[in-house]
Parts: sequence; structure tokens; C-alpha cells
Amino acid sequence: MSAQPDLRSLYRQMCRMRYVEETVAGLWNDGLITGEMHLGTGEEATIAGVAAHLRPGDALSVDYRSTPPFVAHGVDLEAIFRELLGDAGGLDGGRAGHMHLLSPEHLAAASGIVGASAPVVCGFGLAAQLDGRGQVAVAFFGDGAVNEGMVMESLNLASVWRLPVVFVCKDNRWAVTTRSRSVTAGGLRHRARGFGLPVVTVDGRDVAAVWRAAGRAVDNARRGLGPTFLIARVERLEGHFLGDPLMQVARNTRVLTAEVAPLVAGVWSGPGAGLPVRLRSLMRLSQTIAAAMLGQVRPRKDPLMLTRGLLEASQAAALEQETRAEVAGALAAARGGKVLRSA
Amino acid sequence: MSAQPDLRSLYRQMCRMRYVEETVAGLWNDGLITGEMHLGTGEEATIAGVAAHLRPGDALSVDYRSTPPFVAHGVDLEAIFRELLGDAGGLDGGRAGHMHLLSPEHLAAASGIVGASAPVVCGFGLAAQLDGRGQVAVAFFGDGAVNEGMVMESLNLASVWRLPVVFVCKDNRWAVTTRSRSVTAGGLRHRARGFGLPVVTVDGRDVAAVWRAAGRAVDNARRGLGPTFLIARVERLEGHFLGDPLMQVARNTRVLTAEVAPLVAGVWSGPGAGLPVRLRSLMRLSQTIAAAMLGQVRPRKDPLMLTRGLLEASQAAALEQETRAEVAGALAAARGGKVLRSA
Amino acid sequence: MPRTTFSQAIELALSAAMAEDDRVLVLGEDVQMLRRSLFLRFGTQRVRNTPISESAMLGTALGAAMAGWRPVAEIMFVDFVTVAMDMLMNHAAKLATFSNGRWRAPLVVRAACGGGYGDAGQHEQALWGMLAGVPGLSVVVPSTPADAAGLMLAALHDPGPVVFLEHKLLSQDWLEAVGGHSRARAALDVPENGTIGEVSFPPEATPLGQAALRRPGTNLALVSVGVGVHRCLSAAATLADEGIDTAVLDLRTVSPLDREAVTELASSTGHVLVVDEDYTRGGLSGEIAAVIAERDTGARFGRVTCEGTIPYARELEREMLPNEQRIVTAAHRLLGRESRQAASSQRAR
Amino acid sequence: MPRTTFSQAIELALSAAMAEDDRVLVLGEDVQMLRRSLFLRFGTQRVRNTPISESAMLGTALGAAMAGWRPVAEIMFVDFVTVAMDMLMNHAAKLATFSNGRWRAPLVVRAACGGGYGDAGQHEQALWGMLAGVPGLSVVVPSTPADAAGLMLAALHDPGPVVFLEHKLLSQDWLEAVGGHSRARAALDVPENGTIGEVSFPPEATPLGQAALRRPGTNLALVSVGVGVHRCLSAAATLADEGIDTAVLDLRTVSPLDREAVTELASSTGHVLVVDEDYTRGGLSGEIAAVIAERDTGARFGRVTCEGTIPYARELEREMLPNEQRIVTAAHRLLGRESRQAASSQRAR
Ligand SMILES: Cc1ncc(C[n+]2csc(CCOP(=O)(O)OP(=O)(O)O)c2C)c(N)n1
Ligand SMILES: Cc1ncc(C[n+]2csc(CCOP(=O)(O)OP(=O)(O)O)c2C)c(N)n1
Ligand SMILES: [Mg+2]
Ligand SMILES: [Mg+2]
Repeated sequence: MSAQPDLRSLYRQMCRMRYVEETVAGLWNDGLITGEMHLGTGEEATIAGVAAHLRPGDALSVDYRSTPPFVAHGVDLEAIFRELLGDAGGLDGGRAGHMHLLSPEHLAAASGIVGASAPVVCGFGLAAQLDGRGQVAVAFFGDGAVNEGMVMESLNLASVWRLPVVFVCKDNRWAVTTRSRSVTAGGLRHRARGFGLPVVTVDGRDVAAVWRAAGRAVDNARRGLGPTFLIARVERLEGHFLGDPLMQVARNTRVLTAEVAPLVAGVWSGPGAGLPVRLRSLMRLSQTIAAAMLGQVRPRKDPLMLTRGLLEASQAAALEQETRAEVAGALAAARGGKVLRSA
Repeated sequence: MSAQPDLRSLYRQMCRMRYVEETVAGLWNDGLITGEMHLGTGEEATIAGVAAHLRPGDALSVDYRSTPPFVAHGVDLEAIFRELLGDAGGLDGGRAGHMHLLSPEHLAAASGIVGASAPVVCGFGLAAQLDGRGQVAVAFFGDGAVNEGMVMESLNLASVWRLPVVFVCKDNRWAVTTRSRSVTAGGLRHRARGFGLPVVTVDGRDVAAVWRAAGRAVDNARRGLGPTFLIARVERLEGHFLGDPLMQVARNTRVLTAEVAPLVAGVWSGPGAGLPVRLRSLMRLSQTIAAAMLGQVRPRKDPLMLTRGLLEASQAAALEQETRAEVAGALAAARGGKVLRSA
Repeated sequence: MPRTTFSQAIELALSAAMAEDDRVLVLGEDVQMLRRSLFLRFGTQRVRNTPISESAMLGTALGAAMAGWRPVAEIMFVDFVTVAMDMLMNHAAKLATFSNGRWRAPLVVRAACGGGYGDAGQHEQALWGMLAGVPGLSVVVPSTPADAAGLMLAALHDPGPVVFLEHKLLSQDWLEAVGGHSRARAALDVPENGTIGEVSFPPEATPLGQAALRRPGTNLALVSVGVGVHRCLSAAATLADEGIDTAVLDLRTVSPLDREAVTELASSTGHVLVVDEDYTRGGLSGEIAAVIAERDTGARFGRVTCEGTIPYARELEREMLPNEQRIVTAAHRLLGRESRQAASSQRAR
Repeated sequence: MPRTTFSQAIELALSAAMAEDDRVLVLGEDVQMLRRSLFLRFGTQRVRNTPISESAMLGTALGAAMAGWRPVAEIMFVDFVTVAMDMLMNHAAKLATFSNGRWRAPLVVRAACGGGYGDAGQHEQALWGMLAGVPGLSVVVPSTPADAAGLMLAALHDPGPVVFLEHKLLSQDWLEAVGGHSRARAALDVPENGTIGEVSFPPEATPLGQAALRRPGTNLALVSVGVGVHRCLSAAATLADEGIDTAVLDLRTVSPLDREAVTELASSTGHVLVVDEDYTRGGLSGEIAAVIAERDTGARFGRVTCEGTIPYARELEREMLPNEQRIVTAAHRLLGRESRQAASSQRAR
């Protein structure tokens, strides 16, 4: 592990992830990708900073924001696009889709069940520990997921068995429309410490900071010093999933008015609680919407922008051009000829 | 809440529980009670000290060591005996048995699933909170149960909602044949603190100490100050369940020899790991057996003995006599005439 | 009667029940936003956001129900109930028996179910068979707005526990959430008669355990629930054009099961084709076979079911879920078996 | 062949597999004590005590299996799998489909199942129907020591996942644990032929999906698994005395299901009585009805099943679980239906 991050290669990786997600959004908007499409835009610095430390043989267990970590872990872009398009030539023959990407060659697995990446990473970690060749296993999950029983069970198990695992909690402060803080007692740091885990908190938008923190965590895991819980503050740039109604409200005053008017009217309608109670509910809803709107007006938190600022403009532009071409090429190839399914 | 515990009434309650369990053991040994019979002997001080603070309307959610808390919470002894005997006149018509005692009148429920008392107590607590009449809900579970996902989820939920709940973790240091410490990362205090809960640790064999700690916890809950996690160090006087093979080994040198001899012989038998690995396994097993044996030779940890020492001998004897008679009477009544099941 | 969407119908029933009975609560992840009109009317005490902790959520609902409240716990998708099955099947479902009938938990578990919009098999399962397999649980699967309201009301009045499953293809709220604005282009096969229809106001309870004959017929009975009912109605029209007079029975509740209705129709038509979006071995289709066999209806039996994990690719998903084409083909096969069956049953005697 | 107990037979298979393949692991609560002879031979790395965290346990087993190991995860009683169903049904079972067949999880989940010793319905469930209802899971339920060894070996060689269920009434280890020394007096109905028998050494694999005809017969087929097979054998002897020549088919694996064996026997006997310790609507008995109906065997169908939550009281438990008496009564009823059935099937044509 070199002591300084290679910002160029990290930025390159971040661009690849971002452009893939932007492409995915386009395909979804065109109805070519189906289902609940959760993007990982805003998480690129965290994923790049962690994935940079992984070697062949290391394992990855991720949530439904799965394309970016798969991209960063070296999975073929065309295979990913084909998978999301439901093509027989996709990574998983079009059977997995974006919530369940699986690549046995990369020991990489995604799941659409909140928290499921944690138990599975313990198994990857156990295999690595038993193999004894210094491999590690990394899990990604959200800040809301720490309240899922199986995640907490896994933190305990990994801690007790000193598994070579890094738990990366991507703290975007949201769980769908709920502010995670309002449902997480004790807070994330406290929670993880309760399992005897070393906890590291990092600004997950700062790729260099993530790279350094993840480097230590991965290194400790490789050296048999056990698991780390890494909390990375990330952004949720596209809402919970594409088409997120909350985002539409937050972004579009017309939608906002159309949505909020009946709510305000509702305050007086029908039997139910008294006015003070109703007004409190209205206030809560307004706060949620306001928080979502605020999230929109802070583009400086975009990890790509932040990283770009650390590079020479021309260098950044070159990387952008290169990766845009790579992603466009992969898309063109994926859409070039549909692989037919043999009956 | 008076500031000093009424040791006489606490001891009386403890005696009732103990004699009921002793009676149950006898019935089980005679084959009249079936299934896995988990006694609560060794937990009496904890249960008495907590239950003394409960009022009608308060709720109780307990594990499979359920007879003692039901006894302390005022459930009719004859109905309990009849239930355990599978009699139609039992508390639950003989349909529940010892692992699922249910008394709607007392808002008291038991479960044989490790950790299940925690989610249910949150519901009792929510009802109490919504009812707004200062009721509380108490859960009992073991030290092993804290690793069950649903328990941890419940600690979080109760903490976030500030439910009027007291979680009583009966720390007997064992989960069946496993030393809980070996599978619980961070330890119990740390764990519970991770949920933002106030944690109180108390010697659960010292009834006065439990009474004081539980009094504060119950009082806080009644006053809307939210849940408490109470760790009470208890004994497991009869092993995990009646007939526990580990206890037989620990108590009976003949059984010990008969059980251990083949194990030692096994160290050299069949292909498998090398000798050092095998010896390590043997050592671990020996340690477990030794711990079980040690547990046997510390009768001074018996909460009844300890409490008795705080009373005048004649007083204690009178209470013992009275409660022995009560339990014997209930048993006689229960066995007196079987209530027939209407077809 | 006013025309109402499936989602509105449920909300209608819920809000009526909540207005009538202070003890009805709604709890679940994001319900303050998802059910925002209820949240606005009934406030933070009665419409409660939970952490993503389904076991604690169901346990809390159970305990509150045992203490006299009437909680509606929302598990977003029924697939997620698997992280909390213990509370439902080892606790809620067993309370009545273990308490000798003295204690009941009037608990409604509400969840979205079903596929057909490209989410793949971890989010598109039916699972009603698995749930109905547990003694002590009722499982309802409405196929129209009227039943959505009626069965929700009945569930709220039931001594419980009841699992209320709403199919995502019928529910605007969920379609919106899971498909967003791409759904038009993603060409979802949404049965219009299921998504909007007449609902009486105030809504009336639909008793649990009563099937509805959606279409009479004498040659063949299609038996189904949820979206399957609409697939059956389309297939029945096609079959009728071919001269096969096809009945469609909507079970409405998977448990309790209306064995009488099934038996009657099996006897009168002599051919039962179960159309079940749940797995082949999920339990419902097999149970219908058992009912018609146990009661010696002599009816032939066939089924169109989900035969494996639902794959992501739309065309594979389409093949995996029951569709009109599969139903028609299976109907032909079933009716064509007649002669072979007669021969073999001759031999068996 | 040496006479071996059911428990020893499993241990035989496990120890043989562990000696042969370094990648076989055992993990679960208390396994270092429960499986102490394996622990002594293979050490702390390969026989691992877990916390009481079944989801983490199954997830760990799954992940390790995905990374090339062959874990046997012990969920003490199958009833407890409900706290971890998600890992089993949404992850392990779906891996093969979602990966387009490229990734498999050779995972064995071992659990004790079944009732008849007075533990009541939260610890005595069968649940094999529910598990077999999930596409992608194999479920095996041996009824003899030879099959216990043979099916465990097969499970260990299978690409997985496989759920291996051992009935507590057959397993000395579990009987000892759950009943202790009171069991003699508690008068358990332990089928001796199931608890001890001949097992070849080294053990040989019993292929998954192959039923065993335990007794031939021409008038009636009893179809069962696990302890039910022994109940059927007793009942068959009684029925034979009455002149009813009764076959007994041991399915051995609930999934995959040996449809051919069932069909053949249904056709040859014309009467199938399923004896299933699982719930009536658990799925197995219904599936057998579906198989014999789909394949137009023309056989009559009946079943003896667990009809509700198993109560604690021994006499209620006895009535709830399939027993010889219930089987004989049901057989009489099934055979007596003959005439009525002939009439009604006449009408249907
Ligand atoms: C067990 C389970 N419960 C609920 C859901 C629905 N769900 C999907 S994502 C999500 C929010 C997760 O929040 P967080 O863990 O913070 O991740 P984020 O989406 O914010 O990245 C929820 C509730 C699910 N998929 N699985
Ligand atoms: C979900 C679940 N897993 C496993 C078991 C089996 N089991 C019963 S008691 C027990 C040990 C519990 O230990 P602890 O919580 O410390 O309670 P104690 O028995 O020591 O009082 C186990 C593993 C169970 N009943 N339920
Ligand atoms: Mg989040
Ligand atoms: Mg303990």
C-alpha cells in the first residue's frame, strides 16, 4: 500500500461509475431497464476509495446500489449493461438484474434485501480467514440498514471471530423518506462500538480520506487484526430510486404545489385527531420535503466535483473523456446485438 | 415506591418460586411434565426484585424460564400446575405448556423462541405508552439472547420511541453449553449502551439490590423517561434444562468418567486434524465441563440462601413453611381431580 | 357508487376504521410519507414510522394487539416478511391455540406482493401459499378496489391475525413507487378492472373465506386470486370464443379457503384449472387439488403457476408468471386429457 | 453391516465427508459440545460455535459456500429457521437462478424437526412443506439410519442448498437432549426401526429425489416421510390383517419429489393416503394430490396431517399428529368412498 492515493486513478474510477449510472438512468427513463432502480450517484468517492485496496481474490458483498461497486471491482461494463437490459448475454444472463448482480469470478454479490450484505460478507470473510492467504471481504450497506437484526448479528459474529471484513456503512442520512437519525438510537458510531468494533468515520465524499481510512481497515483485516466498521458520509443525489416522488416534489415547484396543496387541505378534512396534532404531522412532512430540497442545492457535496478540484483541469478532462468513451463504447456494444436466448 | 425493600415479602415470593420449580422438577422426573423443562432456579432474587414493582395493568413478556415470573406476577399456582400437567383446567387448557404460558388477565406471555420476549414487550410498552396511564412492560431474557437480531432491533425501537419498558437481561454466563462471553462481542453493557439505553448492572442474586435498581427503572418508565436495560447476574442452578447432560457430567464423577473417556480416546481416532488441534478441542471441552462443575460448588450464590441470611431465622422458617404449604396445596388441588376435556 | 382506485379503496377502509376506532394504528417503514393523508389526519401517535426492523415491528404490533390495540403493520413487500417470519408464525399465529382461545391478536399485516414489472424474484413473490400454510393466519388477496376496501375492513374487524396482500400491479401507490414514470414505456400488463372500480361509501366488509364467482361457466373452472383473476377473465373470454364455457372463481382469501365454492364449481364443470402466481409448490394450487380430490368431485385438475425463481429479464418474467397465453394452452391440455383420463380411470377400477 | 443409531449414522457420514474434504465445516450453536466427537477430530476451525444469531449463521454459511467451502449450518430446531428465512429463501435458494446457473452454494442446513414428546407447537413443527415450497431448496427427511447417513452424504455432495431434517423421535442425541431421563416414563412412541438399523461402512450416498417402497401393496398406497413412514408401516400391518393389501412409500426427500414413484403407485393401487406430520396446508399433502391429479392416475386421495398448532397436553398432541389409529380410520374412509366416487365421476362425464 503506497502512502498517497493516486487521485487520477481514483477519479477515473469515479467517472466510470458516474457515467455508468447516468447511462442507466437514461435507459430506465426509456423503459429499457425495469423495476426499482437505485443509483449510487453520490457514493463514488467512498466506493472508489475502498475498492482501490481490493485485490483479486478479495470479496465484495453489496446492496441494491450495486452497479458502482461492481464497476469499481472490475466487472465488465458491457456485461453489466446487458444484464440491466435483461439480455441473455448479460453478466447473469439477464436473470439477476440490478438488485442481484452476481459475479462468481469476482466473488461479488448484490442483494435487494436491506442488510443482507452483512451476513453474506461474514461468510466471505470466514472463507478468506480459513484460506489464510490474506484475502479480505468488504460489505456496503446504508445507514438505515444498521437497524436490521441480521446486520447487527453479523457485526457481532465478525467481531467475535475476528473476520477479515470491512463493513462500509454509507451514511446518506436517509432511508427512503425517513431521516435515519430519527429511527437509530445511539447513533451509528455508538452502535458499532457496542460490538467491540473499531469504528472509523470519514467524509465519504472525500476520496483521499476514504482511501486512507479504507487502506488501514483493509490492511488490518489482511493482517488478521479483525474487522472494522467504516462510516462514510455520502450523498444521495438521485433520491432513493429513480422517479422518487420525494425528489420530484423537491425539484419541481409545480409538483410541490400539486402535492402539498391537498395535504394542506387534508388538515381540515374528515374526522380524526385535533388540529394541533394535524399541524404537527404537516410540519413533519414539510420538514422531510425541505430536507430533500436542501439536499438538492448543495452541488458542492458532489464527490466528483470535489475530486475534480484536486486535479489539473486538463488531466480531469482527459480522464472524463476517456471514461465517457469507455462507457459509451460498452453501451454501444451492449445494445449492438442482442444475444438471443436459446429456447 | 417505599425506599426500603420489604425483605420478608420478597423472600416469600422467592420461596414460592423455588418450591414451585422444585415441584415441577419432581413432576418432570416422574414423566408427568414433558418436553424441555427449563427451570428458573437461581433467578428468584432477580424476578422477585423486579416483579415487586409491578401493578395490575403492567405487562410481562418472558422466556422459557417462565414459571417463576408468572408466579411472582400473581398467576394462580394451581392453574400453572394444571397447565404443566396438560390438564384441561390449566391456565391455558393444557395447550400452552411451560414454554408458552399465557395469561391475558395478567398481560403475561412466555415464549420458547430465544429473544422473542423483546419484540413483544415493545408492543406491550407501546400500548402502555398510548394508554397513558403510567403502566410499564417488563421483559426477561438471557445473556445469550442479546445476539438474536430481534432483540437488538427491539432495544433500538424501544429506545427511539422511549417506550416504558424494562429489559431485564438475566446473565447466567451460559447459553446452553456455550460461555456467552465467547460469542458476545463488546460485552453486555457496551452492547446495550450502543442503543442509547441507560444500562444498570446489578448482582441478580442480591434481592435488595435488584429491588432498588428495578424500582428506579420501573419508576423512570412510568414517568415517561423511557426504557432501561438491567443486567442481573444470576445463577443457573439446574443446568440449561432438566436432565442437562452437561450437569450430569458435572455432578456425577461416574458419568464424567464415562463421558470423558471416549472423548480422550477420540483424540487419537480416525483421520482428521493434527494432534495439537485435537488437544485444543479437548481442552476447550474440559474447560466447559470444569466451568459447569465449578458452578455446582458455589452454593453461597444461591439467592434464597443469601436472602435467608438477611432475615431472622424464625421469620424465614415461617415464610418457608407458609409457602411450602401453599405450593403443596396448589399441587394437591391440581392433582386432585383432573378436569376432563369436553370432546 | 363512486369509482375509486385500488389504493384509495384501502385508504378509505383504513381511514374509516381509524376514525371509528381510536385503537387502530398504522406502523411501518416510511408510513408517515406513504400514508401521508392518514398521517395528517391521525397524527404521529397513530401513524408511526419504524426503523428497518421488521421483527421488532411485527413483535410490537403483536404485543400492542395483545394489549387491546388494533395495529396495521406494513411490511413493504411480502418478500421482506422472511426476516420476521418467527413473530408471525411462531407467535401471532399460535396465540389463539396456546391460550386456549382466550387471547387473540387483532393484528393486520399489510404488504405489497406480486410481480410483472421487472423487479425480479426477491421483490416479486406471492408467498400467500406459504403464509396460508401456517394454522392460525388468515391471508387475503383482493383483486378489485371493492374487495380491497371490503377485505381491509374485514381484516380490521377480525380477531386476527390477518395478512393483507395488495398486488403491486393493482395498486397505483406501489406502481408509482416501483416503476415511476418509466412504467408506461415498460409496458406493464396492468389489469384496468382491478385498478379502478366502484366502491361503496362507506365501504362494507367483505367476509373472509367467501370466494366470488366472477364469471359463470359450465365446461371449465378457472380458480385464482389477485391479478391472476384478471388473467383468467381474459383467458375465459378467449376460450368462450372457442366455445369453451369458462367460469372464473376469485378465491379472495387464500385462508380461510372457500372449499364449498371450489367443490361446487369443480363438480359442476368437471375441470379445474388453478391459476396461481405463487410457486407451484407454494401450497395453494396443491391445496385446491386436494380439496377437489378429497371431496370426490371427480373433476380433472391442472394448474398454471410460477415454476421457479422469477428472473429479471422481462420476457423471462412474462413466461414465469401466469399469463393469458399459458392459461389458454393449459385449458386446452386439460380438456384434451379427457379421453386419456377416462381410459386410465377405467383401468384403475 | 453394523447396526448403527440414527444419530451415529449422521455423524458417520459427516465425519467421513470431513475427513475426505477439508472444506466441509460444521457451524451452529453449541456444536462443539453437541458434535463433540467431530470437534475433537477436526478442531475449532472446522467445528465452530456460533452466537444465537441464526441469520448471521446462515448468511455466513452461504457466503462461505459461495467462496468454495462446504458448510453444514445447524439450526437446532427447524422451528427456529423462521428467524432466518430470508437468508435461506431469498438468498441461498435464489443464487442459482440469479447467477444464471454459474454460482452455486453447496450449503447444508441441518435441523431437528417433528413432535411427539410434549414440547408443543413452537418446537415440534415439521415445516418441510414450507421449505420445499421455495424453488431452489432441496429438503430431505430420512426415516432410517441408512438413509440418514446416505442422504447426509448426498446433501454434502449436492451443489445445494439442501435442508437436512432429522426427526427428534428418531435421533437419540435429540431425544436425550429434549426429554432427558424422563422420556421412558413419558411414554414416547419411538419407532425402533427408525432409531437403529444397518448402515454400510463406509456409508453410501442415497440420491436425492428417489422414494423408497418400504412395503409393496395393491389396494392402497400410504405415502409419507420421516416418522410418518413408521406410523404407516404399523397401520399397513393392521390393514393387511383386514385383507387390505397396503403399500408404504417413503418419499425420503420432500424436494425434489419423486413424482414417478407416486404416480406409479397411485396408478397401481388406485388409492393414495398421504400421511404427513406437516400442516394440512403445509404443501406436501396438497402437492401429492396435484401430482396424482395432473397425471390422471384416477386414484382416490385422502390425507392424515397435522391440522393445527400442536398443543402441549400429551393426549391433544397425540391426536394432532398422525398416528396409526388415524391412518387406519382414514384408510377405511378412503376405501369406503369408492362407490360414491364412481357415481359422481359418472355424472361428471
Ligand atoms: C428487509 C427489507 N426491508 C425493507 C426494504 C425496503 N427498502 C429498500 S431500501 C430501504 C431503505 C434503506 O435505507 P439505507 O440502508 O439507509 O440505504 P439507502 O437506500 O439510503 O442507501 C428500504 C426500507 C427491503 N428492501 N428489505
Ligand atoms: C431462535 C432460537 N434459537 C435457538 C434456540 C435454542 N435455545 C433455547 S435456549 C438457548 C440458550 C439461550 O441462552 P440465554 O439467552 O443465555 O438464556 P438461558 O437459557 O441461559 O437462560 C438456545 C440456544 C431457541 N429456542 N430459539
Ligand atoms: Mg441511507
Ligand atoms: Mg444465559
